[in-house]
Amino acid sequence: MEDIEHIPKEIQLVDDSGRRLDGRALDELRPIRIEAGVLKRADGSAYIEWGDNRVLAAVYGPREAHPRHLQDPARALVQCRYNMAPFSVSDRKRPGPDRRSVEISKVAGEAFAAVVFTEQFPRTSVDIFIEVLQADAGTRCAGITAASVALADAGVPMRDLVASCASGKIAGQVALDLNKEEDNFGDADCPMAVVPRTGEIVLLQMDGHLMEDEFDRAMKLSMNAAMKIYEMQKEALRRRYVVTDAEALLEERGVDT
Amino acid sequence: MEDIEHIPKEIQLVDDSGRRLDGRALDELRPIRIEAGVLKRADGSAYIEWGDNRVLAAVYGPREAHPRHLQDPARALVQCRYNMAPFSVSDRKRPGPDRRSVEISKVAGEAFAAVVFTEQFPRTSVDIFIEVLQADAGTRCAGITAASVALADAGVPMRDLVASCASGKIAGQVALDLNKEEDNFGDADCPMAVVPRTGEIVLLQMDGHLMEDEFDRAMKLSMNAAMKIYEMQKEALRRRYVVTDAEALLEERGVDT
Amino acid sequence: MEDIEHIPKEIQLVDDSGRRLDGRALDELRPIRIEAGVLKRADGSAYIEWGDNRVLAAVYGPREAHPRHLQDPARALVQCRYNMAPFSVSDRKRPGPDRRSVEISKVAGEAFAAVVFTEQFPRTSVDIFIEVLQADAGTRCAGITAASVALADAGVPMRDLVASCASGKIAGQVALDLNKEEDNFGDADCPMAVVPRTGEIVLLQMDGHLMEDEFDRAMKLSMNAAMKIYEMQKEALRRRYVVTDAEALLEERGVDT
Amino acid sequence: MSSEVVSELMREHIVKLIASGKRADGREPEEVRKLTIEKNYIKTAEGSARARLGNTDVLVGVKISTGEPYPDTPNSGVLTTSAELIPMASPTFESGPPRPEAIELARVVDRGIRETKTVDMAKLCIVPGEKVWILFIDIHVLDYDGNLFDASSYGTLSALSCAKLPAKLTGGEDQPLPLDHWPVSVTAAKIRRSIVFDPGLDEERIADARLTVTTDENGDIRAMQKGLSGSFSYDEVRYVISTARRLGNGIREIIRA
Amino acid sequence: MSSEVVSELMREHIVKLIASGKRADGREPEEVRKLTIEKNYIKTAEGSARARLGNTDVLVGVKISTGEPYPDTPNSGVLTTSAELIPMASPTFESGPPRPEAIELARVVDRGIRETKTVDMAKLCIVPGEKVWILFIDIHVLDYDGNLFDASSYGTLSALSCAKLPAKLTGGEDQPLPLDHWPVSVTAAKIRRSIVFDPGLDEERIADARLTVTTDENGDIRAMQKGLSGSFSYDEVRYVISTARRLGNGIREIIRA
Amino acid sequence: MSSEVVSELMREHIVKLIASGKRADGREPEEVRKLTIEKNYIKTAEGSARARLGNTDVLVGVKISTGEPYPDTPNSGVLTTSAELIPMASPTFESGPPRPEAIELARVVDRGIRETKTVDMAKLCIVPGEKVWILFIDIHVLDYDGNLFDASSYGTLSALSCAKLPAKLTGGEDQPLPLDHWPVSVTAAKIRRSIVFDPGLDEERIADARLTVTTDENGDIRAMQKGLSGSFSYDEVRYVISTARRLGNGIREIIRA
Repeated sequence: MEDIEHIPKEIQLVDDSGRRLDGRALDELRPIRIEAGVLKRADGSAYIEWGDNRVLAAVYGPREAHPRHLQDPARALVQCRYNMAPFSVSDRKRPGPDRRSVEISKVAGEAFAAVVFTEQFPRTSVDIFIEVLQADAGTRCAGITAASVALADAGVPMRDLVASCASGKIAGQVALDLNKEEDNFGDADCPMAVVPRTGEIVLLQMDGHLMEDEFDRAMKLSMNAAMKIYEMQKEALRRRYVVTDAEALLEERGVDT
Repeated sequence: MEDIEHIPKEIQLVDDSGRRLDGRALDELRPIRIEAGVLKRADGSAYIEWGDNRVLAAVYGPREAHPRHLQDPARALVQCRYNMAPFSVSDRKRPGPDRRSVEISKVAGEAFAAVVFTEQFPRTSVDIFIEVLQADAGTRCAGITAASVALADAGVPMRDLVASCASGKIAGQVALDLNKEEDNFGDADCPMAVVPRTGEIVLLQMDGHLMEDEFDRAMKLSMNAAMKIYEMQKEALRRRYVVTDAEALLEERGVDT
Repeated sequence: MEDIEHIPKEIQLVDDSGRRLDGRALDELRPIRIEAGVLKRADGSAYIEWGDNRVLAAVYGPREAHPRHLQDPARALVQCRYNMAPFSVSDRKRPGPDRRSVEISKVAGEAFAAVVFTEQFPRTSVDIFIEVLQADAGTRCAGITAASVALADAGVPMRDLVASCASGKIAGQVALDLNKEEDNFGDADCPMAVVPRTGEIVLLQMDGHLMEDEFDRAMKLSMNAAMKIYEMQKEALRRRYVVTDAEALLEERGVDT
Repeated sequence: MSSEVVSELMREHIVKLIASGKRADGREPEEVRKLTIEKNYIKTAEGSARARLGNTDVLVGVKISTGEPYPDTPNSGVLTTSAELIPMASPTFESGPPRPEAIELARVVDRGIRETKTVDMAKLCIVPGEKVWILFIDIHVLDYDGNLFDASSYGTLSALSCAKLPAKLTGGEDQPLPLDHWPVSVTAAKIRRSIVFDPGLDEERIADARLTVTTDENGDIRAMQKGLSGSFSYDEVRYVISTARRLGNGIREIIRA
Repeated sequence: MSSEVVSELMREHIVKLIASGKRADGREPEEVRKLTIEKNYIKTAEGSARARLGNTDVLVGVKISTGEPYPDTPNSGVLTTSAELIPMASPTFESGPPRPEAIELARVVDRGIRETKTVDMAKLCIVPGEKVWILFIDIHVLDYDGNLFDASSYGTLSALSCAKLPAKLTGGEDQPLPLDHWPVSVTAAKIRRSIVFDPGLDEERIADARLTVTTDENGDIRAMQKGLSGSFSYDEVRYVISTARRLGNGIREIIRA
Repeated sequence: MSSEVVSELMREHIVKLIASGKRADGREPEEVRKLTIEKNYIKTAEGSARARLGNTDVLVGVKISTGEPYPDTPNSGVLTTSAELIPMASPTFESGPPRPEAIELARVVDRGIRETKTVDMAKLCIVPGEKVWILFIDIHVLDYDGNLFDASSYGTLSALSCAKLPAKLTGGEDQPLPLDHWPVSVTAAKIRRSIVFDPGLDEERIADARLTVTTDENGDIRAMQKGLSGSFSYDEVRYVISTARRLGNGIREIIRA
């Protein structure tokens, strides 16, 4: 409350040379780093740093769904819980799900249900947990991107990974991957998630104000970015397996890893 | 809060000629209109306008009671949920049951359990929903009256309908069917519900201050009114069946209804 | 809030002759009175007055544990619910468990699980209820002491009773059984519960500041006190059985008890 | 209550007895159980009473503080009544948020106090619109052997009758709470065609209908509540009212003593 | 929804029909059901509308009061949107706190109003930082026959369009709510490879994916939400957008009428 | 925890090993796992640390704001500690309100900070009775491999040791939090007749009793908590205390580093 007066009335989000406040071009992603297999207890896990976002994802399952009356005799349930740590935002968030988290959990879970071979595991649930440790806009995309790697790390059979990214509009221009300041003072935000191999859109949300051609440009930016993110996801999984293989090799030879 | 000062200290609820603020005589009901079969999804439904009260009632069942441990192997459960829409009162009501609604739901459910042939449907529940859309005192009586029609519309076997009405005391005089202003500034209110054919009282509540002869007069007013309401209930059901029959007839002949 | 200013900055909790504000010596318990079998519905019960604490304890079971999925096929669950009545403290406490009550319930339940022969009653639960009616510090020790008598009164097979007492530090000196004022202005509090016959410690908590020799002295005070309390517990049970026998005798002879 | 099985034989036995004008515990149909009142039972409450009606045992505490009035009643004190059916009191009571039974109990007791103007709420105003006395009535049921409505009502009136407005919050001397009326409730249970008063637990369990009538020292009716899924004829209601008035006089003497 | 079984035959029938460009109720794929709007349906609300889309029946009330603004938007009014899927409306709706479906519904409708700047929130400021208009939008679903998103959105816009800022809270005359835009949502369902608009209940139940697109009077995109566990291709998204814009124009006329 | 089955063989294996002075992971009985602390892990928190104790992984954030003091401590800052056992961290953790395990964890960590006067709460007063510093400590358990008490305690102390009072709320420079003590907890598990320190998950699951002892830099005892349904002899308690003091010194160095 005390620093309200410091909020500038107008922020020049894009300078005359087309650079954004953090120096990025309009079609430039923030730096992304993904690591697979970071937790011991979970069946699969991944950690992502995406700009100033820090997000952990973990997967348990397929495991027996309970309570029992939720079990689907024809397929696995894919359940997602998106959660923000109380200290992940500037004003402490009360623990437990708020309405925003409930909605994101729902649409993210539906996105993953589109790629998991659920028919192979009737009566089970695949439980996906996304924990936002530090937030800077774009946490749902970061979380979905990480959770997708965690699903692969858990060995859950899927048609493909899911890659997620947002584009929006700032200072009247379409831009990729808004950070917090841009999200607060921008005109529109449009997160999406895609199955990279087929281009199928499994998550799509938008609010703000976009003309049709702006929407087209935003989607193109997001699609291109998703392909880059897909490569990072696969790279993270490759590193994970290489490490694991090397460890297995050393262990076999009695070397303490 | 702002209009507290406008609350008159003294309201003359009954004028010298025995007329009330809305022009009614002491033994006069507000205008009542009942319509049966107003919802598509519910097994039975009814809508009632009773003065400025607008109340919907719906019935589902007999259907399997769940959770299972609530099932009664000897009879059907009769469960009632009385609820006020947030916009039905002058100060917005928070969604969800408050203590008043819980109590009304309980006594209304007990009133209906007195007439439904519950032994015919063991392990099931008959679920009655009363939604107050616009409130002006007397909503429980209006709701019970409508729900009774909805039960009949659903084809739930009953000994009889239940008709409900309140009487009270205003300006020292016993009066039928208090409206909101009379309820706020009156001396007593006594809602009841009755099985018209037998005169059995299945709901009775009272608060305020009544001498024994005043109570007798109030009950007499309510009993008489209940008989009139009973006729309106039956009339609404008759209209419903006539309409349904006519529609069935037209449909049979291929006419789009 | 209004009487904050009346809180003395410094209270002399122990006078020069080693007497405390209520006249007790440092190693002196408050007066304790225990009565067994005080409730009709519960399988076992006890009432304790311990200084200005007034606590009721009741036991139900072993009875079928529910919900079923909580049942342990190898042993009985021992569940304890410690609760403070809203009027038991100076500022009214909202009904329902707060975090403090949840923790005390947990550690008290674990203490009783150490003495009950749980293997004899698989799939059941032994439910212990402690209700603090009037609180003056030391309610958990009073409650555990009473609940132990209630368990015996219920005929639950146990290795021994559990006796409980606290010691702490006030005005730099180790003291037995702190009352509310001493607890508020003291330096440390250390409640414990013990199996008198074996000296096993089944509950131990501490907060504040104690040097190791102070802790030793505090434990010695508590251990000695627990032995006295144990005698009072057994005495209460003896009185209970005597009364019961006498009543049974009189009843047999047709005398109205 | 339904979860607890009373054997069919027991049920038949009680019904047969009652039909012949007798009761299982030897009472006459219009005979209430022994009432014992202990006022000022709890030091930490501004008013309190333990009421034992036969083996039904209820502890009522009144906590009094100061605070802001409700905006729509700026010249009135605030009164809140809660009832907890703690699991100590009966194997059928469970922990958790209050169920409809507890809510109905609290509301019926509350109306018996509030609508009867037992406490003159206008006298509980300290500074209009700013500071008023706030009363919390907490009904703590310790042992449940039937007829909680009456036991709770007696405990509440007794606790109010000895409550003090604490001087420490406003200066001056402690003042007794201004009581203007002595409303006393009497509850009847209808079992098949018979009516008994102050039903015990076994009677309550098999009762078809229940009627609680609260009358004041002038014999006027102040509150009524019908419950359970049976019905009363109008003549039965009148019989219950006149009997309640007569029995109420005796009970009022015990409470005022 | 999954708990309610649509027979496999029914499913196949609908799929086959839709694949051949037909629908079970005779509509064309791009044909929406009949929309009926009744504005000012509820007297106790400052704005209200009952929207019937086919047999889907939604009542929306807008309650308006004054209060403090949020600290981070001291010059803006406050808008809160809630949706209740009351059990009256469908056998699959249950009482209790809002489920993810209800939360998603409320949030999508809310974004369709808030992010489109439909209501000029700056004009709802009375005294900056101190007193602003507070709007509660409550969506009360009465009868559920598919496509709640659109029915609720139409009801909400209609209720806002007739809402009045009540003069009694600020003096002067009642003022209409300042509406700057007329955003209209249109929802498409994808069933296997076909897309239909304004899905009915049976269609919704078997749909693979859902896409809601909100466009304004200029044809600009204002909000989107994809749901369910299927996917859309980019071309399908573009097709839905342009169809939503076209259909939206017709619906907007009905709402503005 | 009980829901997760450790095979009987595993149990016997561990018990046998421990009885012979060995542990499944090769540690000595008095050997703690490797502790790694990363301070300032989270930008959005005023203080934070990730503590890894073997594979147990805990992230603690400290959020600091200003607000009103509690009325009974007008000259003190406010400290609140919460712990979330998020389902990411273990298959046995579930979403929902905190269970007794999480509440006990938060309260034991809280006492270890509060009662030891680790943070000088008097220095957190800005304007007596009006404005003080408010600290929220949130313990976020990421990976659960046993001994959460110690890992959480180390994470909390580390997060506090690097926390800054943010100047933006009061002007001036960011100030480090005034820490007066460095209390370190050490937890022992008793398995049959043996005692091991820093129990891993498999040890914790089969442990009979648990004892956590917090000592400060002077070797004084600051907090204790016994848990689980077994018991300790007095000699065992003394042994745990002295070992905790010795092990605590090494851990304190890592945290202060």
